[in-house]
Amino acid sequence: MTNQEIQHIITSWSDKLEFSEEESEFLNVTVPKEELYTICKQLKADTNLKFDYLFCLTGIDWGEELGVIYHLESTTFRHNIVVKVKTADRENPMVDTVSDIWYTAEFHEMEVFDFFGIKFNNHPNLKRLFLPEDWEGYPLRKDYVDEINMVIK
Amino acid sequence: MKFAYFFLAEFINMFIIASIAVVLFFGGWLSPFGITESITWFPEVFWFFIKVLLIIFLMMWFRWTFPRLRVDQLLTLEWKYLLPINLVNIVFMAIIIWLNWTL
Amino acid sequence: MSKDQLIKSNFKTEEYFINMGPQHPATHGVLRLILTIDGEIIRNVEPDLGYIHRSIEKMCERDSYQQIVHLTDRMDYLSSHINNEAVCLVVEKGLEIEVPERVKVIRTIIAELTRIASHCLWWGVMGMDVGALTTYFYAFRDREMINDIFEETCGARLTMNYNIPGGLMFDIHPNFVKRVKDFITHFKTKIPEYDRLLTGNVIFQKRTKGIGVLTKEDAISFGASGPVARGSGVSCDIRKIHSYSAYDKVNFNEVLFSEGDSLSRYKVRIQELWESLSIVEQLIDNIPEGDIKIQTKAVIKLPKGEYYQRVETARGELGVYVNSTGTKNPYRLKFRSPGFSNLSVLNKIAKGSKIGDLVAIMATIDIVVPDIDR
Amino acid sequence: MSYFSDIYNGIKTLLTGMRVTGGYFINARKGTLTQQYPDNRETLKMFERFRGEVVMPHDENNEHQCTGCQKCEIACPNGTIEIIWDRAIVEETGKKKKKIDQHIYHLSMCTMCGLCIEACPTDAIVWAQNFENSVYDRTQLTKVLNQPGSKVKDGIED
Repeated sequence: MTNQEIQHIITSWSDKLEFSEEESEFLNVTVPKEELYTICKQLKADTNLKFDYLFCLTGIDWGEELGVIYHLESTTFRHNIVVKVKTADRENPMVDTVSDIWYTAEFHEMEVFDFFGIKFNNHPNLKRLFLPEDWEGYPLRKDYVDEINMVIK
Repeated sequence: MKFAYFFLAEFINMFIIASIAVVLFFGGWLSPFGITESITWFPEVFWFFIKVLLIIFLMMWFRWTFPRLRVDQLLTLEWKYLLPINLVNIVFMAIIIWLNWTL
Repeated sequence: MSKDQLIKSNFKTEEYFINMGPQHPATHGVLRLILTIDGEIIRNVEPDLGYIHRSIEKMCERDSYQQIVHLTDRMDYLSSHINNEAVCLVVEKGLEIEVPERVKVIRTIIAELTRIASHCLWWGVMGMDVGALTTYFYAFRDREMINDIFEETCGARLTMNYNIPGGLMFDIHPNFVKRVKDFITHFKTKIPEYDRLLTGNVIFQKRTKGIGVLTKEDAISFGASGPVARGSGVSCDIRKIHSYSAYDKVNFNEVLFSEGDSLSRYKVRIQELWESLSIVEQLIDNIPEGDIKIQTKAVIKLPKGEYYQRVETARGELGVYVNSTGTKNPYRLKFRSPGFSNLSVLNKIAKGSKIGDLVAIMATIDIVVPDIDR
Repeated sequence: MSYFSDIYNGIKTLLTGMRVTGGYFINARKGTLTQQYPDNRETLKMFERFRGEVVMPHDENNEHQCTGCQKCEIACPNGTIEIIWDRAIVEETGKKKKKIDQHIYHLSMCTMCGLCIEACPTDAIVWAQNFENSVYDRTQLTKVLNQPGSKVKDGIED
């Protein structure tokens, strides 16, 4: 299925979606965070799309906003889509979990929480995965400073 | 060194098991097929140690070649396979003695 | 009252926690597993990670693209060449340069040799995890030959850093072709030996058959890849689906087994040894002449945008996500490592099996902890 | 009867396995790869591309090829190389030219990635095959690569 056809199907679900194909090899769709869960659920359930394989989940710090990027593939049709979600709240960022749609998201979301501090609603076991429980700050954020361990060239 | 003692115990165990097996099933200190029976000065303990070492070698060979069984599978092997063989063996031996068979 | 209820009412069992690791010989590295067990039965497995986290992704944000490559050696150190290749491919994709044919073929040969070396080590460790010590020595004997080939050509045995964006660091050694051919003839006699020693063995079959069953749906949903997913019948070979380097020029089969248990994951890897060997054999005789690198600028700046490259390492799919803002450093770089997703399967498939089987299951998932911790 | 075929198969596979290891036990000498490392120091020869440590070769006039361009220092991912340099007046032309004072190499930080040697335009630094680098004190691993009193070879320009 081509990107236009995928875009055509998804557009009918909501009117708040932004599509872009520039600067990327995949079709990108930016989803408002309130609708993320329903959109993701539909992406997997739709018989023409069947995005059942979440192969990458990336947390990203845009400077102003924090975001999560979901790379999806369908193992039957072999088409891809990239779902992006952004949140402007840096103090207490909240995004819905997708770990009950794709089980692999459970671990990846723990990693994102660990490094970016994005909290995932309804996540079954959200805790620090790599860093110790008492670690302060979220290291992969751009504004993280650690004078002792980080060497800035 | 502490570990060495523990491990030594394991090898001593192997030696003991092999000795018992040799005494009970492999003719102990007697020479196989009586090849040195006529030589009176031949030390019989030689045959005993040869047999014991052969059995230890077999055990080690087996041990380093194969994976280990899980404990419950090991119990299955013992109760369901080795024990029936043992019982058959006892009956077979009884028949041999009853009929006075000799080699 | 049924028999089970009778047993339960008369024998009270108690669940308790034990730690396996971080320094446990069977966890293949510093991985700590918190096990909830009920007698011999595993009720829950919770991995505790981060003992060797080096924050490679953060380091990448300050390094130039040439410097990133050598960091990926340290992720999955058993398929370091393939990791290097992933980063080089993503940079080449961003710069829109096409490497010469010679580079592609050499990269493919070394990547497949890496895969054989990795599977060799896995086979030895797999045997040792279920208790057969001899496999370790046999596998390392064959792996040593590959490592020597690497050492002669690349200068290092594990952390090779042979790829650079735009090509290879230097040409292959004059002895390379002869040594690889020697290895192929040697190794062809050894895989049947592996089969005789371990695969057909009754004890090994008992330890792996029907243990740790991963269904096809779960494998997809957990994002499993590589031999773990292919053992469950999921077709996920990136070399076939999103072909890169010289994989579109060679014939090979994607190995699929549908049982999903430990034995089928084992069989996938043994079959992959044959497939990798055949790929190397097809390519080794006709390495095209040509340049070994395209000269890139000393400071590589990727154009603004997002790039994603997937490669198939010995453990599964490695994805590199690069978000560039047009400067000489990536704005965000994420490695989707195969070990991390494969590890998340562990709780699902180890639940309900005996504690002795956990080691066998972990061995067939083929965990490399630096790959998980990154 | 699967019970008896199990026994038969079990014994058969066990014997095949034991034949493999038994065969190696008898032919133990054939195909041995083991090297008796500390005892074979004299005969041990590393491959020519082996990455042991970075050295700077000097010729018989105590001259090296390093111009002090600092490309290796920039290429190094973890700050292993530090170059202390100076400008000196070349007598023939009367112009100021860069020259190295000390080329410092921290072996303890080196990851043997080879990017500095790749970056060097004049091949001033090369790999040495020496791998026995263990010392009792970490500071001993910081080395000055250029020999005292050495100077750059004539005609080397970057």
